[in-house]
Amino acid sequence: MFKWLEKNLPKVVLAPAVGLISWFVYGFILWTLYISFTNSKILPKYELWGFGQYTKLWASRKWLIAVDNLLIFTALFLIFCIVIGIILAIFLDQKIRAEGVLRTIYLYPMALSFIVTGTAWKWILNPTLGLQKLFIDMGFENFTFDWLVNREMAIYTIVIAGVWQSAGFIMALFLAGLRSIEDEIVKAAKIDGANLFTVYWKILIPMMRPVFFTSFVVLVHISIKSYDLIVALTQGGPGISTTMPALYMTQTAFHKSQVGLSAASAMMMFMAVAAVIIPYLYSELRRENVS
Amino acid sequence: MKKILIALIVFALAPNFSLAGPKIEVLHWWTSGGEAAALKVLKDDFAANGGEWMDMPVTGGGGDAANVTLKARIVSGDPPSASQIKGPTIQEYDQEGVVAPYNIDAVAQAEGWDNLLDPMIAAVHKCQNNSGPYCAAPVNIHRIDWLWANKSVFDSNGISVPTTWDELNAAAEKLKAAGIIPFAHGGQAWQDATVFEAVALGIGGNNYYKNCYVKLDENCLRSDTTVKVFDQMRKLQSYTDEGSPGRDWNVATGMVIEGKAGFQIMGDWAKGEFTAAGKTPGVDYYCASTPSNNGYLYNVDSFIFYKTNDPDKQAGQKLLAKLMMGKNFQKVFNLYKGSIPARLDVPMDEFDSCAKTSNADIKTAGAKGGLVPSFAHGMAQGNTMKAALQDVITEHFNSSMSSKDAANALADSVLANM
Amino acid sequence: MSANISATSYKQLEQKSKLKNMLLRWFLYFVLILFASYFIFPLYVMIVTSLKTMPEIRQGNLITWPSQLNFKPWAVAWGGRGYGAGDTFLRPYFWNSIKMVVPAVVASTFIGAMTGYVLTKWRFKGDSWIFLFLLFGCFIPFQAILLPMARTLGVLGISNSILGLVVVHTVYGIPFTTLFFRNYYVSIPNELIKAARIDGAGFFKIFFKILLPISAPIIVVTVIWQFTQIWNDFLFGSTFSFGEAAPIQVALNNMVLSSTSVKEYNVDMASAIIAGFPTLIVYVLAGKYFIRGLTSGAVKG
Amino acid sequence: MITLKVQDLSKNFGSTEVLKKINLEIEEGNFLVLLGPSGCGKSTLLNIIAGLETIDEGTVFIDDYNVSEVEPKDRNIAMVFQSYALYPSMNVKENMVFGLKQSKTSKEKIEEQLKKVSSFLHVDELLNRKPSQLSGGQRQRVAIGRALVREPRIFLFDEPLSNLDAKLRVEMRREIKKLHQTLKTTVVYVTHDQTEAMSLGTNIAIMNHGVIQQYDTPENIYNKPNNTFVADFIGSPSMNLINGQLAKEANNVSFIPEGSNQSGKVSLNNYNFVKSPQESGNDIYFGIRPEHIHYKKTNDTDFEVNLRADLKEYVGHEQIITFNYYSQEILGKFPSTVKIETGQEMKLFFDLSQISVFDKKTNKRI
Repeated sequence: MFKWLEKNLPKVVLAPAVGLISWFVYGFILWTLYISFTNSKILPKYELWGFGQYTKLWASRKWLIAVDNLLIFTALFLIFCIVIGIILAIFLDQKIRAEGVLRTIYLYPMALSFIVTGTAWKWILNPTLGLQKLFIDMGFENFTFDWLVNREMAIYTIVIAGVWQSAGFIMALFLAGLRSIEDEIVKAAKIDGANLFTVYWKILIPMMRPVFFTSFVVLVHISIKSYDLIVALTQGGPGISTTMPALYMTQTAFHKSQVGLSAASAMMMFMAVAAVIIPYLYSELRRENVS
Repeated sequence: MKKILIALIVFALAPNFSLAGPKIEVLHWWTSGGEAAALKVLKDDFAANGGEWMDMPVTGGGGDAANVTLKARIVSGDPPSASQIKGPTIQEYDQEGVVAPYNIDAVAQAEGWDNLLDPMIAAVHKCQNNSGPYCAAPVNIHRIDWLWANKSVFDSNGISVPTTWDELNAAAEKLKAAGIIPFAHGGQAWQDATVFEAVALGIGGNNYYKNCYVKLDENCLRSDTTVKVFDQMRKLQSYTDEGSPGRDWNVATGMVIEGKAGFQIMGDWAKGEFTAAGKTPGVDYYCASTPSNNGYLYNVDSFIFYKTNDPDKQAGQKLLAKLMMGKNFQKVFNLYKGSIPARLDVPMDEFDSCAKTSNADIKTAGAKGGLVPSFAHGMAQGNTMKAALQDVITEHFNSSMSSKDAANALADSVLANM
Repeated sequence: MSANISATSYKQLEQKSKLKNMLLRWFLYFVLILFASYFIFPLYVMIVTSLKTMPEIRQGNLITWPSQLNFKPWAVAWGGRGYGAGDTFLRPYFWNSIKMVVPAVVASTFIGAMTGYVLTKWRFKGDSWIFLFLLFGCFIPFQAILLPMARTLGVLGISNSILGLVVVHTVYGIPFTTLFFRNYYVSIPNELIKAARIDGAGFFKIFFKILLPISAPIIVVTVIWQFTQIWNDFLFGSTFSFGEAAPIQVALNNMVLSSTSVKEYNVDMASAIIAGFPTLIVYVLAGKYFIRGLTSGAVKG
Repeated sequence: MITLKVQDLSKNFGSTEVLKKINLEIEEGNFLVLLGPSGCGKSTLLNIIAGLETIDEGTVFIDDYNVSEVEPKDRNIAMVFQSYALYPSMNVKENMVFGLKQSKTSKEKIEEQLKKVSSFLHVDELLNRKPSQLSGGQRQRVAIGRALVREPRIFLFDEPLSNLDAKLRVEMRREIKKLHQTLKTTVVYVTHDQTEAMSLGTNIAIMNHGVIQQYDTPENIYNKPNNTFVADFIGSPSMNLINGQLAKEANNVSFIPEGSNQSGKVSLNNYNFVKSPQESGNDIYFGIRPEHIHYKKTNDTDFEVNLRADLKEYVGHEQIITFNYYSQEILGKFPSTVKIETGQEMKLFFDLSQISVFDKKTNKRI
């Protein structure tokens, strides 16, 4: 017995984490899967009902809008966070005066929840209260910035606020990545006559692969879960134009008494996430094991 | 390290001590201003009767956040003693078996609630398809179809309170020409729906409203009348300002109070904002019903009482139900809240003119068949159908969707969720 | 690359590069400050608003400095108005949050460190799959699992308790803490472990005496991350706790999102800043160590 | 022609002085080795020559032009790093031509250079591999190749061999030597390894605490160390520095080992003093390398002494013996074929033509 324990101690230590995640993640996914096949309304019911919720889901305009929005949001959110993050990290890496202050400024939004900053953002983006009014008051009479209340553009304001919250963290990741690179590489490039742009673009950024990986994981996770952001800024409006899956899921389950339908939407989310994330995670892990 | 960990766990596990006696845990979202003050009256009453009140406020989204908490509590097998639930949703919870055995029915029978409430209102609070024992208690009756207007704005533009939708449109055009935002509106789904149901009742009439939004008749929903209702919605939308989408309702009310905007269509809780700003009805502002043929959209706030095996909590439920329907609470609470008492025998002399109008109108409406439940506030339909209607209404209001398409979309959405 | 560059051309090169460097630096600072203003703007608006009186907020625009500093909103947000009903203020909830955050951060960090340790230093067949299995937990939208979670907590008898929240936050912290520690420990040479084993140290001794003492950088990163996530959580807090036991974010929400009241934006903003204060302080004070910790391995894939 | 000149160069990092008034000159085609223990400032000096570090005081000239403020890429130099600093995301070919591409060299020229250098260094087969797929020696070749293709005026090497294993190190050392012989390009080479320095350099600058201790040919460094630091640093085992006093009687100058009571007097009459000593009784070090202590007489001037062998270290072709010399430990180095028993006295001969004498106070050669 003791011998067995000694031999398997690492696995035994791993067991609580694996056990907890098995139940709290995978167990719950299975539960959700089951519920998605029932006709649960206001509360979960356990009689099987079939694939009805899925047909209903994909017939729902709101869900289709939510999926579209998620794709738009995730793509823009990823691109902007990473681009801004990289730019800020590179610039901060140039022996900047007051680096500490600037870094803190870029990083602090990560510390605040959107319940806190949502109101401020709502003001800033609102045409009759915020930036637009500010510029008009300053004499720029034709200045318009009404994305928040524009059905077509509102999703982009969510990107603006989302990027605001997360780009600093990506900056931190890249800055850390840059700092952990041997400076001999930079010296070699300098002697080779590469200018700053070339040094970063051709040499350092290609070396940041692991950072891209971490950023991807962090950002996709934020984007899939983005709920507070939407509730604080638009509550899915104007109309239903900024609905996102997490909001849809919450609303259908809790405010619209369609627990079954919500479970179906959750399953679609899980599957989409799995389809995107697992191959990526897997290929990255394999690369790592090979090298 | 380990010792700290253990200490922390023990610390987190430390139980909350409490004494025996009537006990109640109430889930609600009345946390501010008048509502909270009103609720305090109830809490104090409850304490005076030896009870222990465990407050459980969760605000946000007009009860949306509270809904999450409620369901989590029910699923966890430990529902609160009472929560703010109203209309057909009461029946839905009953059908899930979380309300029986109707602990408060005995109180209702002893107090004679059947005689104290309008039969229609009473039925809402009876479980087993509105005809069984009481399982919920009403606290008030809100009227939804109110028009709130800034008197000085109306006066200085030569506008009197409109009695038809055409008059209202004309007034709005006048204000627009004068450079004032005619219609103060918050573009959130529930607010869009609030306006919509007032328009539907006014333009379509009482029977149209009942057919379409109570009975959910498909032909009615696809009818030309619905198209006309959507046309009027489109007009109203053109009277809003560009900052409207996403705006909170009370911000919109503030615009009327400050004279930035002409009028707002909102339930009678808007009065609280006027009162808080020190304004008097008839002097500073108008409160009038939106144009309709003796219509009255009602919305009753009530508390549902869940199944519990704890005798202390059962005692608490009974005590709370009794106090909630008490004459004093019904009066004080509604003075604060802007609504009128659900209980019929509460004297109205302390209420203001708006509440008095409401109290008189509800009787006329009842007699003339215009007393209809609000669907936007979950009185006519359960949450699923409410959402199905709301989604189409808000999408139409915030896009360039044609009225005809909207009417069909409305019918389709209803059918899809039948 | 000719070998004979004349003196004048060296001189020209020198001046050209000096000018170029100067322009580049100006551009650098310009961009950095531009972004800094984008990042600081909302906080500035919040602070300014929290110091204004309500009439001033209604009349002015959002960036003007208050004509007179008004600290009353801060007092109200923290300590209330002094009358009974509907007087939600933050002071009592602060402690609730601490009671929830501290054990959850400690527990999730500890578990993450252990799993990270096993996954890198006691490798076995399929350990990559286990890691993948744990990591996928990052991507669960929490709204989707509230109901089964409620049931689980109910069965365990810890729904509506701080302990329940501690458990929830610990569990959903594990994927992230594991990710951090695993990536850190990967960069620590295996020889260290081998040496310790030859010296007779066992599984736990190696962890506690060898690895943990050199884990400070990654512990800082993990603690900051977890502290922020848990402190800022509203969803679990509002779902699995209530009333006087609620964490500060729920109280803040109750203050800011009250359904019917005259909005006191200055108090709202002051409360928002107060509720965000601990995390803000953590970032300001520990930000340096955060970057250092990340540098020391958290970002290595 | 002087290819590189460093004049009065100083450099501080914060309050620590890393380089103090360094002066150096190197003739075209020479191989300069900067040798010293870690932290002596040799790498900083190299970086300053490369233009990778700024100068606090002083000037750097390349071909008589002041390049102190010139960008590294315009200094006409190439550098090989300790970690090789190959760009991990590029393959060997891309790594090697990167610099040429930056200077907008024509495609034909690039191809030509690449071909020449890669065949010269035998890396033609590796051109499409990534650095991570190369062995240490291969990486080293590529790093050198990257420097070679640019045909610079000066090659800078920053401890290029220290990441290699012993065998490979010797091999690569020889290759670098060959390379220098073939190309005749000026080289500045930083190392902490004296064997490397001795075998490669035409000139060696020994540095310590930011100061050049001696700048000379390898032979002079070995035979005539300027001070005790150099004497001690060069040679393995290091030079024996025996405590004692200087004695002068009439025209005879001699060394009296500490604790010998005049009896062990060693004549210094044949020693080439920097400046003839004037007085007696000064504390001095008598320096003699272990390899200059013989087991049989080779010179008439050899000093004969009987000493007890305390310790024997066998290292293959030779053995290192520790002797007790008036209670001071001194080492001698002998072929392994000589039979020596520990604990026994044996007759030894100090080769007085090879000694160094240092003042104990200043540590300088006298």
